[in-house]
Formats: sequence, structure tokens, C-alpha cells
Amino acid sequence: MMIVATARQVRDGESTIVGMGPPLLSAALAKYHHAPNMWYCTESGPLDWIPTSRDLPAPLGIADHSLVQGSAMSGDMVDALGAFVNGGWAQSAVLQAAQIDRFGNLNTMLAGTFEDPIRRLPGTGGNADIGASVGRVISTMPLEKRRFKERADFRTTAGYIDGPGGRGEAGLAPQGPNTCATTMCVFGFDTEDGGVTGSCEMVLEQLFPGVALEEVQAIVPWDLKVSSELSYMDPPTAEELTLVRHLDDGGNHLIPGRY
Amino acid sequence: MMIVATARQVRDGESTIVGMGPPLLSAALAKYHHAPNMWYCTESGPLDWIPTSRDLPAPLGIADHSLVQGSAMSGDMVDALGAFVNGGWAQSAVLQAAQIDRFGNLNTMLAGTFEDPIRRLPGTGGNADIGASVGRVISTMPLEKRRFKERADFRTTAGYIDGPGGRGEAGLAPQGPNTCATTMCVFGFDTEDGGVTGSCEMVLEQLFPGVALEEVQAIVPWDLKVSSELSYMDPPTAEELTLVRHLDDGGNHLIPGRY
Amino acid sequence: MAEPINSWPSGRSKLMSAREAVNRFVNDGDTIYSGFNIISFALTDEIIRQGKQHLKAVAGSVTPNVTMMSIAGSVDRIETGYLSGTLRSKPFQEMMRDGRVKWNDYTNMTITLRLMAGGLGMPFICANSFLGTDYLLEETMNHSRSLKEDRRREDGSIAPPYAVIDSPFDGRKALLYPALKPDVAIVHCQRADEEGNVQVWGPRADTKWGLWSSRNVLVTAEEIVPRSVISTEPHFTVVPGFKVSAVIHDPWGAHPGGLLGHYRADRAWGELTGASMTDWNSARKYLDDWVYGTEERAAYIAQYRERFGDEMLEALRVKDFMVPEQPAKYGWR
Amino acid sequence: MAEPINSWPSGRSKLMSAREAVNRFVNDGDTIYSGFNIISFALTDEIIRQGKQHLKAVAGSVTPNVTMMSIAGSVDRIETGYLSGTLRSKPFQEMMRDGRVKWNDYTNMTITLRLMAGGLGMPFICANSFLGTDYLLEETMNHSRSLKEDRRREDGSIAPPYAVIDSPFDGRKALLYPALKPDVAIVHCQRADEEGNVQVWGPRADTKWGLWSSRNVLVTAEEIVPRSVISTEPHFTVVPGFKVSAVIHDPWGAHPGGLLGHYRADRAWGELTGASMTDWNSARKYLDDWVYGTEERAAYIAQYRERFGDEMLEALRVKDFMVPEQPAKYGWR
Repeated sequence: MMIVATARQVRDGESTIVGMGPPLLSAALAKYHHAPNMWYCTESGPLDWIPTSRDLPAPLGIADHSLVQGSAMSGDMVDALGAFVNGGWAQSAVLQAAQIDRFGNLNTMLAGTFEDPIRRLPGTGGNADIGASVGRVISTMPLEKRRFKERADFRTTAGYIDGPGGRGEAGLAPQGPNTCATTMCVFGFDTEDGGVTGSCEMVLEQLFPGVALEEVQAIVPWDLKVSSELSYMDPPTAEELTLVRHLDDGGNHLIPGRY
Repeated sequence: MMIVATARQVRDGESTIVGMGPPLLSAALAKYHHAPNMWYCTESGPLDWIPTSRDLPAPLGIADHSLVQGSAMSGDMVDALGAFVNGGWAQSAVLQAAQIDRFGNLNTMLAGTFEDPIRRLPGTGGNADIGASVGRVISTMPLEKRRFKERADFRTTAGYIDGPGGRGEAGLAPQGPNTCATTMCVFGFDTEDGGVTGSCEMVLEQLFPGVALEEVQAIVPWDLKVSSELSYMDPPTAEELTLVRHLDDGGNHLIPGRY
Repeated sequence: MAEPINSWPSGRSKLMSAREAVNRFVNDGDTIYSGFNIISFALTDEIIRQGKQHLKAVAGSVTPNVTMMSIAGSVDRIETGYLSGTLRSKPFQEMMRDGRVKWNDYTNMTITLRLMAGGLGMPFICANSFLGTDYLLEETMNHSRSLKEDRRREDGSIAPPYAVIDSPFDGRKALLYPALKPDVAIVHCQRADEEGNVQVWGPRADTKWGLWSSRNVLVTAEEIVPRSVISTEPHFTVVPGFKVSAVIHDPWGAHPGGLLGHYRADRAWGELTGASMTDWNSARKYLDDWVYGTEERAAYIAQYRERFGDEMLEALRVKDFMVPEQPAKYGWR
Repeated sequence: MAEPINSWPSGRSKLMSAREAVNRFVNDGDTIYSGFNIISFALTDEIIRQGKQHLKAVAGSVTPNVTMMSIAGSVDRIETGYLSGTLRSKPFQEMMRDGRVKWNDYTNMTITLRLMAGGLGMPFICANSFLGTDYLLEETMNHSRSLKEDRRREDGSIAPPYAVIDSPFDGRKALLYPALKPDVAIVHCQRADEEGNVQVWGPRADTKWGLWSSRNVLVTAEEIVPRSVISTEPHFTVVPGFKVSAVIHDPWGAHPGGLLGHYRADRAWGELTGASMTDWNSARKYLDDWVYGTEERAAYIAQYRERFGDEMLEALRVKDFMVPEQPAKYGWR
């Protein structure tokens, strides 16, 4: 469901930087399903990957060799994260993270505090680079108490920082609405014009079928905003489910309980 | 003679950035004659050009297509002027210029003053980039009054600037001895240790056969230092002359009176 | 640093004529990356024909096409490291003296790095090149024909064309150059597909960063090829399709310049056109005859064939190809 | 910025064994670019075998080979954007907690740009990446296990790992990162010639700048080819020979990682070796068996074949190649 919900956020015709892990699968699903003209790019260099056959599984990593075959450009990290992302040409991004907070800041760095960490996570990879420059960041992670925090334990990736105006003050461009797709629901952000006005807070927009609003509220630790147009997400179609299972050849992406 | 004198300054085993014009011919002569293991590189991207046949003429420009065939690397200007030159991997350079001064500063910018130029020249090209970073700059130009100045009309390319310590003060690394090969003689520079001690002035080191010291002194407008080991350059050998004529296929480099 | 993405035509095809491309994407006053190594004379001619004005030309070295655009009244500002054709062209020297053409000087490398900085979304970039030279003198940076107005800040003051600061890391001097972000790039390339995936090989000079840094990229291509040609040699792509606004199929688009793998430079004709730029009358005659007098690149080439014979043109074609001795193996399963 | 050129063996050949290369060019305390995408496990193993110490590993992302070098006691400092294997390896987590491994954090892009800056002779480079994040907090920059000593200036003060300044051009905030100039780079590549011309294709990540920025470059190559193979496809060369100190012919040098065009990653074996890094005992057992217990890559591969059979290894070989649909024409006359 999380994979499908994330994929549905990827728009046709958009240039997209796709991060490690579940995003590779979600973006591949979007590409095969409803967004054939999205530009599928990963940070190690392949830009505009079009699988040469529908039999191919989703890439397993951002430098998966399968990305070479069918890509329009085989560049490097300077091209992908530098020119494409930092240069302002990536319209959206799909990222995983360990934590997200009220204002959409992501954490891929550590759980706990810096001097007394519960766990040191791998670090930001390209997430901080992407968060600084991409307008529409689609993040994806299971809805769990340890992942949703009023303030992230460590902000590795700028969302709206402390709220309205936060990005401008930090020296960043304001950005468009973010999205966070989880295992129970989809959140948007209360910012019509990209971080200038609006509360810049996370807003519950869609519940998965069978999930109650209260269940989400019980996990999110702050007073969660709920969209006046809160709806139930359409369940995954047979086509989507078939595609996901096909793309996850080998079962590397779909870890039980975490999609 | 100037071509041959310049070529003789190019050492075997040295990585060299070769500039526009006569340097292309001189460096090719060196490569064919006594420096087969020099690395012949030009700023538009070809690195380590080894002509695939001895029948090939010298390249006509820094982006001459003939440089592609036989080069070890086909890069771009970031690779050639950035990584190779500015990164500190070019051991020497062969450059032409319109003017040179007492301290080896080059001018490729203008004759006269900036607000009232006698002539606006094309500009520095890569010369300033090279002068800032390369230790052993071999410059080449006809020995003429308008070209040899106590102070260049405009310093486009840093030599020793105002003399000892000048480079360090400007924020540049000290550099090894420069050379200037002309149509009548070869100059070195009085700086044993690369611009730290010594006068950093141009020093007459070799006269061409048949040229009198006074002829040179009559052209150079300052009190020219003369090496205690002043010698006459060995005349071009038959092999060198044959090679030069062969390499200058079409007569594009050897402009009468200017080599 | 995220800026609005240039909008592209619906669907992915960006194939159009030079006329349409210049009409849609080149505006008076634009900063234009005009090429260094592979020049699109096809687009140069079209810019002149459409009477575009007040363009600023930028490139590591600017080439005879900029001299031509200046004389034709399209280019009046230049930022470059090298002005090819300066010495011979009296009109150009005259315009640089009387201020009709304004400029600031850089170098081949620093313009390339400034384009790279623009392409990478950086405000500025470091290079030693002008330390210890007269470029750093106040009278050089702000000479009477320099581009002061282009450097005016929001508060009215004038930004310098380069600036020395102390490094916050080691305290040593660092010379900074501001990023360049042209409005439009014009280049010729060996091949592209309809979607705008551009492939260039051979000495690339500043091409890649000229294209990445420019908001709109207009490319004339010697060959339009299927996507599968592009994606079976993806290492030749310098910019992907989403970065490109217009693809024009213009064979011989670089003539009288050369194109590796296709034709050698037409040195005789280049000499002639260069010579015609040496004074106003011959320059106007050339423009009337070969630019205003032709409607598009195909007409220019037809006129060339008509006047000089097919042989003259065909003699330029490359006949001798280098063959990979052991082609790189691409394969992953 | 001109620094002394690394001296190379007389003549142009730099072919030698991994043992000789590591012995000559890797010194205790060195900063080592350890690869991101194509890892030389051959050189990693040799560094561990020779008991090199106090190395600092840098790369956009550091990979399992760095976990291995840390556990073996060779690496005790890290600058990177991503630590692969952190989560699973208790020894590694332990060393990061108790300060036996020190580090400062960057990102995939900023490490790549820092290497690029080092390669281009720049003191620092700009990127927005950490604006608005907790990386800029004083307690992050100088945390108790951070690399403060590595950042000590001549005057005794500590330079920051990144610094915000006001741009001298437009006055806006700019975040600077210092250049990285490793002492030595270790990578595996598809092919090289004896002179050290290194060719890599496929996703290159930070490889090119890792090699350009490093004073000594050590390369294991899947194939040693004649110069003519290199120069008939010169666009695959990432660094030319003068930039390289040692070329080692080590087929399967990236195993258990993959190499585009040659073999797929050995995922099962990668999982197993990764799993053996999860605690001290199994890690030591792995090192004894596969690193100290083998003398060179060929012996490692022989042991693999012996234990698991040739089929296991051969099954990884790539069989399916992409063929250029219309090979790029290189030709100039």
C-alpha cells in the first residue's frame, strides 16, 4: 500500500530524482503504470531511465547496473546531484527517511541525541542535497511512533524547518508542497505557495481503506492537522498489485510490515 | 629557429599544456624529436596526444580534430585547464604572448593603455589560468621592441609580478624558472628556487648563431642581465628542420619573419 | 536554488525549425551562450535574420559568429576569455573602442567554471587565474566600456566582476568568480533525438556546462536519431531531454566550422568570411548575401553548392574513421 | 596551487602487484579515497594485510570495505555522506560510540564536490545542502568524536567543517565546504593500460574526482589493454596515465561487488560477508579466513572457487551485452 500510495504521487511528465530503497520501486511502478513520461533519474549518474523491456525488475540500488541500459545519459554524481538537482532541474524527488517531523524535516542520521545516540543511522546520502533544492519532495516511511516526531531528533534534510518563512531565513528557496506516504495514510503540507504562507505543517489528506483517523492520531505525537477534504485512498488496483510484485522480483524491496 | 629553440625547452617525461599558435608546432617537434614521452595536452580537452602516424602534421588549433585520434583521454576544459593545470599536474606549459616584461609577466590583452588602447588583443584565453598554476612556463615570441617591455602594458598572466616574493604576496605558489624563446635568443630567469630569492629578472642565456649580444640589448629596453654562462645555441639540425617543415604541412604556422 | 523549470512542448518532442526556435526562445537583451568549439552558425544566422538586439554573448572563447552578431547589431555585450577575430575586424575594434560593444574579461577556464557554477546552482566559484595580474585593478574591473550596469545590485551598488576573500578554512586568499546563468544556449551537435537528448564527442571545451547552465537550450543537430541510438551509447549525452527547449535538424549547421566525424572546417571559406568582417562594407555585403539572403541553413548550403559546386562542399566530408579496437562492454546480466 | 608532481617509475609503465603498490604508496595516517561505486576489494584486503593504520576514509558514500577496514584497525576516521553497513555492524556502531572511529558528516554531493574542488585546485566550493539543518549546529560540527584535530589550523584554532559567508556578489548566504585532497585513491576499473590510463563506464558516482583529487592513484583493473584500445575510445578515460601511481592486474578485483560489463554483484556472498561484520568474532573469523588467509586477489578467488565451485563464480559473469545501434563516428579527415 505504501509503495502504491507513493507511486501515485509521482506525476507524468515530471523530472524526478529517485532515492535508495522503496522509492526505487515506487517510482518504477509509477513509470510502468501512469507516468511513462516521468524522467527517472538516480544520483549516481543515470538520467532518464526507460526500461528496455517490461520484464525488467525495479533497480535495487541507485547505481544498479540495470539503470545503464535504457538511460538517455550516463553521467556521474556531479551531473545527477549537482547539475540536475542542485541546478534546479529536478521537479520532484522520492525519498525514504527514518524520521519526519511536523514541518516535514527528515532525519536519516540518528535516533536519540548526538552525544548519546540510540542508534547511529547511515547518514543523509543525497537526501540533504535534494531537500535543499527540489520543490516537491515525496517522502515515504512506515507510520510508526519512533518515526513521527514533533521535532526530528536530528534534521538532516530541510523541510519547512521551523515553519513559515523558515526556508527563506536559512537561505533556501521556498518550496512547493511536500508529501509523505506511509503504511496507513498520506500526508500533505499546509502551504499553498511553497513555504511563504500557511502553517507549513503536515496535514492528513488520505487514509488507507480500513484505517481510522484516531489510529493515525494515536501515532502522530502532535496535534495533527486534518484536511477538510480528508478522503480514503482508492485501494490498489489489480494492475498495480501485479506490477509491484513483478517489479519486486526477488522480494528485495517488499519487507513484511514495512510497505 | 624560434620554433626549434622552443622545442628544445620541452623535456621528455614532462606533462605539458600546449597553447595556441607556434607552441602547437614547437611541442609537436619536441614530441617527434627528443621528447617522445612528454604528455602533450591542450586546453579544450585532449590529454596525452600521441600521433598515430609520423605522417601527421602538427595540430592547427587547441581543439583541432586531429588531436582526438591518438589521445589517451578526450575530456573538456574542466579536465584540461581545471584538473590538469589548476589541479597542479601540468609540469610545464608552452605559450605564445604579445608581450613579456622584465619579470616574465605576459600580456595578451592590449597594446597601449586600457582606456586608450593602440590595439585590443584577443585576450588571455587560457594563459592566465596556466600562468597562475604551472611551474615551468616556456613562452615564445619574436624579439621585437613592442613586445619586450620593462612592465607589460597589461599583465594578463602572472610571471614573477614585481619581483622576488611577488607571487607569494599575490596568493600564488612560487614557481620554477621560466623560459622565453625568441627569434634571436633564449632567456631564462634569475631565480634558482622559484621566485623566493634571486632577482626574478629575465636573463639572457643563449644567443642564436650569428646574433650579437648588442643586437639583443638594443631591443630589450631595460638593463638586461646576461648569464655568466652565455652561450650560442647549437644551430638546428637537419633532422629538426626537416621535421618542422613536415609538421607545418600547409605552412600555417611558419609565418615569414615570425619564427 | 530551485528555479522554475522551463516549460516544454506537450509530449516529449522538441523538434522544430530554427526560425521557430529563435522566435520562441531568444529575447532581446538575453544572455546567450554562443559556443566555443562546435558553433551553430545556423542559429547565429537566424538570430541575425530575426534582428534580435542587445544580446550578451558568453563563452570560454567567443568565435567568429560573435564578431558577426556584433557587426549585425545583435550582440552588444560580451563576457569571455578570448575574442577570436578581434585583431582583423576594424568594425569590431571600432565598436569596442567607442563603447557600442561593452565587455568584461575572463579566461577560458574561469568562464567554463562560471558556467559550471551556474549549472550546479552555486552562486560563485574559486580560481587563482587573475591573482597577480592587472585584471584585479579597479580601472580594469570597471573600465568605461565594462558591464557595470549588468552588475548592479538591488541596492544600487555595483558588484565586482571578481572578488578576493580570505578563506574561512585556512585564511588564505581566494579569488571568486560569480556564476553565469545564460538565458539561452545555441550549439551544434553531432546528434540528438527528438526529445532533446544531445550527444557531443571530441574536444568538448565548455559545451557541457554551457548547456547545463542555460535556461533554454537550442540545438541544431547534424543527425536526428532514434532514442535507441542515444541510449545504447549513453556516455555521449551531455544534457538529457528535459534540459532542452528546441532541437533543429540542420545538417552542415556548423559550417564553415568543422564537426568531428562529419566534416572538416572549411578553412578557405572561413578565411573569406573572416576577411569580409574586416570592414563595414564587406561585412554588410556578406550579411546581405549569406545571412539575410538565405532563409535557413538548407538555403545557405544550397547557395554554397550553387556558387562553388558540390565538390567544394563534399571535399570537406570526413572519410577516414577511427574504429574502437575493443568496444567497451556494456552489460549487466 | 602547483604542488610537486608525484614521482613515477622510470619509463611509463606502472604495472605492479597490489602488495608493491600498497607498500609504496599507502602510509599510516593517510587520507584514502576508498571508492563509492566500483570498489577495489583487492586493494582493501591488501591494506588490511599490511596492517596500515590510522587511515581516514573518504567517499560520497563509504561502502562495506570501509566497515571492514575499520574493524580490522586500519581506518579510524571517516568523512562521508553515507555509511553503508552502519546499522548491522555492532563493532562499527561500538567504535563510533566510544570514539575509536571519529568522523564528520557530509553528503553524497558535497563529498563529490569537495573532491572536485581538490581536483581543480580550489580551496573550497559552494553548496546549499546543509542550510536549515542540524549539521550547522556547533554541537554537530564539533561533536566529541568529530575530526577536530584534522581541522587544526597553523595558529592552533580549529577550522569549521563547513562555513556560511555572505556572497561578495549579491550579499546572499553561501555555504562553503573545504576542498578534499586525499593522499591516495584506491579503485577498481574495467580496464587500464600499463601507463595508467584508466577507463570506467556506467554510473561513475564520484570516481572521476576521487582520482583527480588524490595525490597517488592505485587502480586494480579487470583488464590490462594496449594503449590503442584506450585511445580508440578516449571518452572512457577518467584520468590519464601521468595521474596514476600504480596499475594492478586483478581480475575479479571488485568482488563481491559487481563490475558493469563483467560480473554482477555476488549478492549472496555480499550478504554473508556483511553479516559476518555484525559482531567481533565473526568479523575476525572472516578476516582470518579471507583476508589474512589469502595472499592476493588471485588466491582469494582461488579459495572461493575451491570452497563454492567454479559455477558459483561463473554464474555471476555478464552474458548479455548492449550493442551500440549506430556507433559514434570519430574521424577528422
